[in-house]
Amino acid sequence: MIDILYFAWLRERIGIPKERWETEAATVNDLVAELRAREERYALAFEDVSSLRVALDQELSSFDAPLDGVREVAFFPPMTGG
Amino acid sequence: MIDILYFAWLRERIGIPKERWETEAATVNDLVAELRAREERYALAFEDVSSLRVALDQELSSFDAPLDGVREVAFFPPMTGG
Amino acid sequence: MRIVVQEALFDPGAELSTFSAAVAGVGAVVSFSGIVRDDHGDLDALEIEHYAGMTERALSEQATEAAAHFNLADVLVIHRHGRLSPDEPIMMVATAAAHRKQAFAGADFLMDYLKSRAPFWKKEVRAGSADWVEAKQADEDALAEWSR
Amino acid sequence: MRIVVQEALFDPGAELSTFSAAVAGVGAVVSFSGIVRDDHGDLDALEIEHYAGMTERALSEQATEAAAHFNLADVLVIHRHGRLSPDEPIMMVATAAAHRKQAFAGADFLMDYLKSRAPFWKKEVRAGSADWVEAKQADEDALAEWSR
Repeated sequence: MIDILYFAWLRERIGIPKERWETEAATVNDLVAELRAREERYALAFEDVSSLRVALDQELSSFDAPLDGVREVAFFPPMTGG
Repeated sequence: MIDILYFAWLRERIGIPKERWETEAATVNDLVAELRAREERYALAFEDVSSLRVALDQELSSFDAPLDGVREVAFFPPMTGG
Repeated sequence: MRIVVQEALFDPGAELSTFSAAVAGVGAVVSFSGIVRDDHGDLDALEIEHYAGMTERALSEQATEAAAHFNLADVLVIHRHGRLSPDEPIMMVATAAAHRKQAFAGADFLMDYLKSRAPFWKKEVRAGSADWVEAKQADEDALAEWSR
Repeated sequence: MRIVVQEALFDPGAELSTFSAAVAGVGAVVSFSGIVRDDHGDLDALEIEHYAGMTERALSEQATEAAAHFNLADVLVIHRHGRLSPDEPIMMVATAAAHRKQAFAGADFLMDYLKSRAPFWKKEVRAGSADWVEAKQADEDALAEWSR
């Protein structure tokens, strides 16, 4: 089981800020494929992953990173701080 | 008649901050030659003009600049503000 | 080093005084503060969302790295989240170093980092609309400049 | 634009607050403040001489030029002269602009100008010695960078 977090417009499109998800996905890309297959709103939200960023256990990472031992995956659009 | 001002170590070497001086010098270099010829302390102070800066009527200038109409000449070492 | 993520309003001048007093004798202090802009006079609020678990740790790591890289004696980062009004301060960065170029570069770099890598997202709320601010390519480019 | 040449002590934080309040809504504010350093623990005072007739006018001209070149909404320059003690602020520069890179560049440039072209001279007073600070080639080089 992993925690999946969503921020900004991704959170709004999916409709929830956080969920627990049972997965055997080997990489972030595999996880995204699983999520896309779940429901229309996920398919739409993850339509273009090049416009998204991912953090694994609160460290910025990449979509081809492995999920071994990861407990928290966060998806979000490019940051706009400062 | 022009006013000549000296700052920092140049003022200390010459011993006065300001003086009036009657001159027909055409350029700053000519004026420096006149001053050097006056007294030992001037000769020493103006020994190496490459280590000095000059302002004409309170604008940074150069040693080959003409003195036409100039009323105030200031000599000083490189600035160390900030 | 002080890293603060808060909803509350803060006073950049007062923060600069506190920061400067703590680094007395260091020589050069640079500060940056960002203010909520209302370019068209129609902004009701700026809403800032952040990734609570990640924000402070990510900022601390980056400030520590910047301190080592630019020889900074101290670093301050304050970033707000929640609902902000026009003209309010959003965030500030302050750096202290022996030499001014280091203090400038450290603050400039931390701002580039904050713009593109710190987990904050801004939404502009106007009468009848609420729009997520889009990331700017110029901010990505600015950050990339530091690794050239 | 505010250009101040004074003997009196000032508080960079309080000055930043005043400056920021006057430019509310501009977006980005950068400040630099310089402090009297006492690297070897033996400095009694820093004496700053200046060319009274020229200083404020030269600073105003340069601040005006920087404001035009870097698109600055406002500029503050405060520079002290007279006898200063270790840890006291010497001077500060603040810039306000719509975009952060402009505010940073404007403040950085004004500092390079102040170091090499504003008519101030520093003397370090220690027990038994008083030495004029020598101009640094690095400061000349930094200023030259802006005309590349």
